[in-house]
Amino acid sequence: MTGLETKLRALRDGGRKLVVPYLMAATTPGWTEYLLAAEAGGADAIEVGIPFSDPSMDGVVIQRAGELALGRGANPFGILAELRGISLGIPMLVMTYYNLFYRAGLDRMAGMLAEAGVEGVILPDLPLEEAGPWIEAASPGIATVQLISPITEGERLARVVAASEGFVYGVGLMGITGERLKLAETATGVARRIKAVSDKVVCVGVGVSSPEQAAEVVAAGSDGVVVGSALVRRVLEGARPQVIEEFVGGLRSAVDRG
Amino acid sequence: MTGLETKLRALRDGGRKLVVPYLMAATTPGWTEYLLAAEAGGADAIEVGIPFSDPSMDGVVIQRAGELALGRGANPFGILAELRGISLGIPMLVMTYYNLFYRAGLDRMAGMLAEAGVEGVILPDLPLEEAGPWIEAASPGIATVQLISPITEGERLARVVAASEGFVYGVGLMGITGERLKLAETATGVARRIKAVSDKVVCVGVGVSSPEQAAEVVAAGSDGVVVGSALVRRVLEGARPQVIEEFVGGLRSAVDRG
Amino acid sequence: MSVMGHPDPTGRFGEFGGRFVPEPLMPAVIELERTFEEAWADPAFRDEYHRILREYAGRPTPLYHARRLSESLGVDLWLKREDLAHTGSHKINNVIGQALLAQRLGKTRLIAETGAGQHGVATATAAALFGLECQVFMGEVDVKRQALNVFRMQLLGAEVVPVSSGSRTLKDAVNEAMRNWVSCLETSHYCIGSVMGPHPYPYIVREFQRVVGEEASIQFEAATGKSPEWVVACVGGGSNAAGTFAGFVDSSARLVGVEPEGGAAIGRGVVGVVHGMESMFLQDEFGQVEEAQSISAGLDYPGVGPEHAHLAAIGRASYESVSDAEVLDAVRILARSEGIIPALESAHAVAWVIRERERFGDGDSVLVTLSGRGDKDAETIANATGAGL
Amino acid sequence: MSVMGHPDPTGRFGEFGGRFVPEPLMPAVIELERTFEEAWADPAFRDEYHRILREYAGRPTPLYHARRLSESLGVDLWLKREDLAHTGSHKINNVIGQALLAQRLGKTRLIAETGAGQHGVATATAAALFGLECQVFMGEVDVKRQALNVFRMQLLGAEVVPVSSGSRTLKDAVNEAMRNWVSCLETSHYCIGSVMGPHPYPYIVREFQRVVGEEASIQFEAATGKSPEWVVACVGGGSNAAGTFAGFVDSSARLVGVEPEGGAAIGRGVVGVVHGMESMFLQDEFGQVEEAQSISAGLDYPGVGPEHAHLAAIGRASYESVSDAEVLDAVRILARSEGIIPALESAHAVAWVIRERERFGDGDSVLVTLSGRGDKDAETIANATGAGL
Ligand SMILES: Cc1ncc(COP(=O)(O)O)c(C=O)c1O
Ligand SMILES: Cc1ncc(COP(=O)(O)O)c(C=O)c1O
Repeated sequence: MTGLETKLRALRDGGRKLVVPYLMAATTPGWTEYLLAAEAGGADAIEVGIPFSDPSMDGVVIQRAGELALGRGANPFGILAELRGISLGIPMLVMTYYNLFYRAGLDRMAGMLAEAGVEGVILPDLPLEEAGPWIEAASPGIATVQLISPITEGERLARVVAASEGFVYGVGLMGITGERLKLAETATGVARRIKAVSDKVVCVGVGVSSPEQAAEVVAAGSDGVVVGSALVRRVLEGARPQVIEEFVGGLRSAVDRG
Repeated sequence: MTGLETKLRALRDGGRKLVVPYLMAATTPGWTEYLLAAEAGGADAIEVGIPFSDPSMDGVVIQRAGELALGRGANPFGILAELRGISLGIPMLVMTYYNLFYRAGLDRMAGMLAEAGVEGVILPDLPLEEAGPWIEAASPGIATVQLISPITEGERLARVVAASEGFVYGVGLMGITGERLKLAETATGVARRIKAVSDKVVCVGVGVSSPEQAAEVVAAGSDGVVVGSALVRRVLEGARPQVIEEFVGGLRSAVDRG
Repeated sequence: MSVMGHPDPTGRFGEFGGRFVPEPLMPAVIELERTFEEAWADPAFRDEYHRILREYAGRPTPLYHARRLSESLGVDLWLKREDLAHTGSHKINNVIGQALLAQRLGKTRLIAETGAGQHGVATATAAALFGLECQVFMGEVDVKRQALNVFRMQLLGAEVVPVSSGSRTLKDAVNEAMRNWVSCLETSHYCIGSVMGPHPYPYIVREFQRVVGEEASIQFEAATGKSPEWVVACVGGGSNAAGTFAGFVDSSARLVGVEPEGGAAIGRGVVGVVHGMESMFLQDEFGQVEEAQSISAGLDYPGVGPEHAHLAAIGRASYESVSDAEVLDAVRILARSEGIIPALESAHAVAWVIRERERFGDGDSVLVTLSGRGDKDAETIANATGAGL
Repeated sequence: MSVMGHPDPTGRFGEFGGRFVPEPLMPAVIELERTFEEAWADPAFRDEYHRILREYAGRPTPLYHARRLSESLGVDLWLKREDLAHTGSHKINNVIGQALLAQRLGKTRLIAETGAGQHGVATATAAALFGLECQVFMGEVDVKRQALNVFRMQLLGAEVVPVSSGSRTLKDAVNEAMRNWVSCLETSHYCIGSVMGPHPYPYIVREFQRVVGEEASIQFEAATGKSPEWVVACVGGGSNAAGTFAGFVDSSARLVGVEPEGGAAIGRGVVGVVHGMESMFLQDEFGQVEEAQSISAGLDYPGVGPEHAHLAAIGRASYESVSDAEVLDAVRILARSEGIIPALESAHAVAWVIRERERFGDGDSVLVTLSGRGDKDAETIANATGAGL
């Protein structure tokens, strides 16, 4: 069991619903303030996006944030160096695409992530079948979170869930990141299906954008939610860290109310 | 022997070199004045062009004159009516394309030409092989002039020359109507070759544009010259009849000097 | 003389045809006639012609059973796919033949008229293939509406000469080509693009296009075991129709040529003599040739090949017409139901089948020659449908 | 595993390939793999596929001996004429196969990415032919430079979606197509246009393009009694090259893939994982994918199919590159000497042969796959050569 899993299980087992905000790195000079703000708002862990040139699973908001960051000259090493410089009381995960790790070298990247205090990674384009070399380089220091989609089923569902480290990421809908006016039906089903095969911590993300939607997801049995585009959009609109803190706070109280 | 041939032979046999100007009909309201002017300048016969939509053997000058005439609403019947109204002391020929005759009906056209006092026709797109029906309709009142080109040879040369009525039209060059700076070599050869097989009257046209060129052609053995574009260009440039008379006069003296 | 056999010694199909050329051109057309007769009787020449069509031009072109369109129309429809021939239309068949003749005649230069530009492109292509010079005459109006083809001709090394006389379309390009030809007979072959002009052209071009109908007839028989009841092709000058009909004239098929409403030389024309041939032409009461009006540059011609006038006169083929609007509809329908964008010219034949679909008997098969592809027409179609490009 | 045989169970050709797709797509690619394996082993499927290629798409395409160009280059040059295939390139072979798969999968909609628009046109065509809906993703830059193809797709009933993210060319169109696909897996098949993407696509597309090489090999042998010493094809994603090479990989022919200088994924790229595959990509030191720069939209891609990375790694094929200027020269040279206007993509292969002509041994034959025709590129060529259009 990775350190990340231990921490999140403890929270979950203590009855707490998990709020996991996603923020794109390097969108503004003081972007790390957003991480601190998210923590202050009541986040239980935080996902930091490292921008990639070809974010094929992201919607326009996160695409645009990534382009902004890249346009500002961001690179993975610089971002990790900045993460090393801040001190958060909650676990940090990195979310990005596999090529950045591949290019850096897997062992080297694992080392750099660990040094930066990152405890887990989410690589949407690295399915379990291809994850072997990376997991070998990352374990056990860094948890590799697996995704379960609304149509992952049967033997495969059990296998991927079993392999997931840190927590299990339930993808809320068949689609890419981005806010939706209404929660997809699939977002409530996916957690239930994961729960049926495992007692791992489950967080549902993609298409979870508002406190109401977050509450709905946990009410349906998920241990927590991942919220990204709703936050990133605010950052793109020039929101101060305070706004992020308040929005995360809103998620916090919504899931706490249950 | 047609009437036209009798007249031209008489002139030729009297030692006169023939000057045959070509003028496009209906280019201006008073266009028949140009015919009278040509006569006054010393023409021995005159060719009147009836405009056709697709003058495939004509250069730009005569094309443009034809378009001008058609644009003014000219039609073959109207033109022939106007010709009937003028009195020239020299023979008139009509030069045009066969479709206008075909469309009018051959007998009807022959009758209208005769009524208008036209004694001969030149139809460049009606070769001897196809001329039978027309000649039948036109003979003997109207002479059908045949063309001989620089490359008409042997048996064909003899046959076409023999069939030509009125006179034999020697085409001065391999090409379409239009002024040339220099007389083509072929213009001097063609008359000689026709003379070698017949004693018919020979006039050379196409590419004969100036008094000097006219003189060269008759010096080489032709009985006369046909000059078109050089005159029509002057008409298009707005020349008064006087100018046409003078230009024809110039041709007259040039061929007379020999 | 059998129907669609050899023309008579004066170059006539029944009453139509002949050789109305100025005396300076006479030796050239006589020489061409003799050379063609010899060549066409020479197995080596035919072999070479068919070899090039096969290895270079992509023959045989498929005969395609248009199942989805058949179903939606309730007509058993087959398409002879000249759109797949090299350069994009049947025009290549004729120019390969004529370029071989030019070579045999010792000529070093091809001249051609073009409307849609397909014949110009084909001629420029054959010129490049045989290492000949090439000059293409094209009405100014057509130069504008077929810009893609103008560029293709230039890229192929041909000179495109815009013609600004008359209606500035195909008929004037013919005039200009003839004017040019007479001045360079020694070096140049005039490569006429359809079954028109003075004898022997209508005959030569039909023979070089005969491959379309002969292939189609064999292919249809192989696929169905029978002959089609209807054979349909668009008619500009009429070469794709003549080539197609030649393969079926001895069968019981009903032959239908489709003209554009604004250029229906058989439908609305009268007999005359223009461009060297006695045939049907749109003309006024005085014999002045009228301008055709068609959305397709390749059918924008006021005359028709003499053999078609003859087939119409003896009732062996019928000639019908369709409107520009029907043609545009046909383009869209064929594109959407079969994934084939036809040339506007070819779409005339399809449009007629669509309009007349009630007319075909149960079990009748309709074979349509799709003379070319529509890439060249994208801009015209876009403008006509308000799509812009 | 024989060279160019079946990929290994992880979808790898040697070290390259694999299946790097997000979990939501995993069931779809697994289902596609299974369906393809079944279909490809099913004679009825293969018959249907080959029947459509024959009756509809114009196969076999000719193998043409380019005599005049051979003579002027001093190289015995043969061209496999994919430019004569329906829609104007080899892309039709693949989409016909994939549309049949989509049908077998019960899908009612095709989505596709496109660069030059040839794959988009081919997909729109297959969609029309099979009565499927169709949406094509195309970079904004390409929408502009391939306007003719955009119009063709629309006329065929497809929706063209301009992609404004990233470099606004092919790679971004791929991203957008994948984004779309994940949201409509149930109804839609993603019809990838080259030997790229996650397993089984590189394998499927190569198999559907194998017909190019197999035909060419039989045709060359029939014409000459031997095998060519050199086999050359342009490489974007690499489908025409893969299909061609598949027909010759077991012969002694030297296989050459030609990339654009500004998009030489094998020549200047490094190994990475993008678009679902482990292969070679142009990328910076951090792993950000770089924009390719090529005059030809169809080769303007910073990656390459994994099997090519493998063929390069084991030395069975070599990959070379040519400049835009060399490509434009090659277009002109081929047009003027053979009457064939190649696609800018295809002209890369010709350009390499022209540049390297001294390198071929006496008596060597060079077979080049001419993957497509150049009509779509008229405007680009005109602008590049200052001719205007
Ligand atoms: C595709 C196509 N079809 C038909 C025609 C008309 O010619 P014809 O009637 O001689 O076949 C043309 C002429 O340009 C053409 O390009
Ligand atoms: C004519 C042509 N050739 C080649 C290519 C490149 O694709 P591939 O390398 O997959 O053959 C394209 C792509 O659009 C194309 O249109």
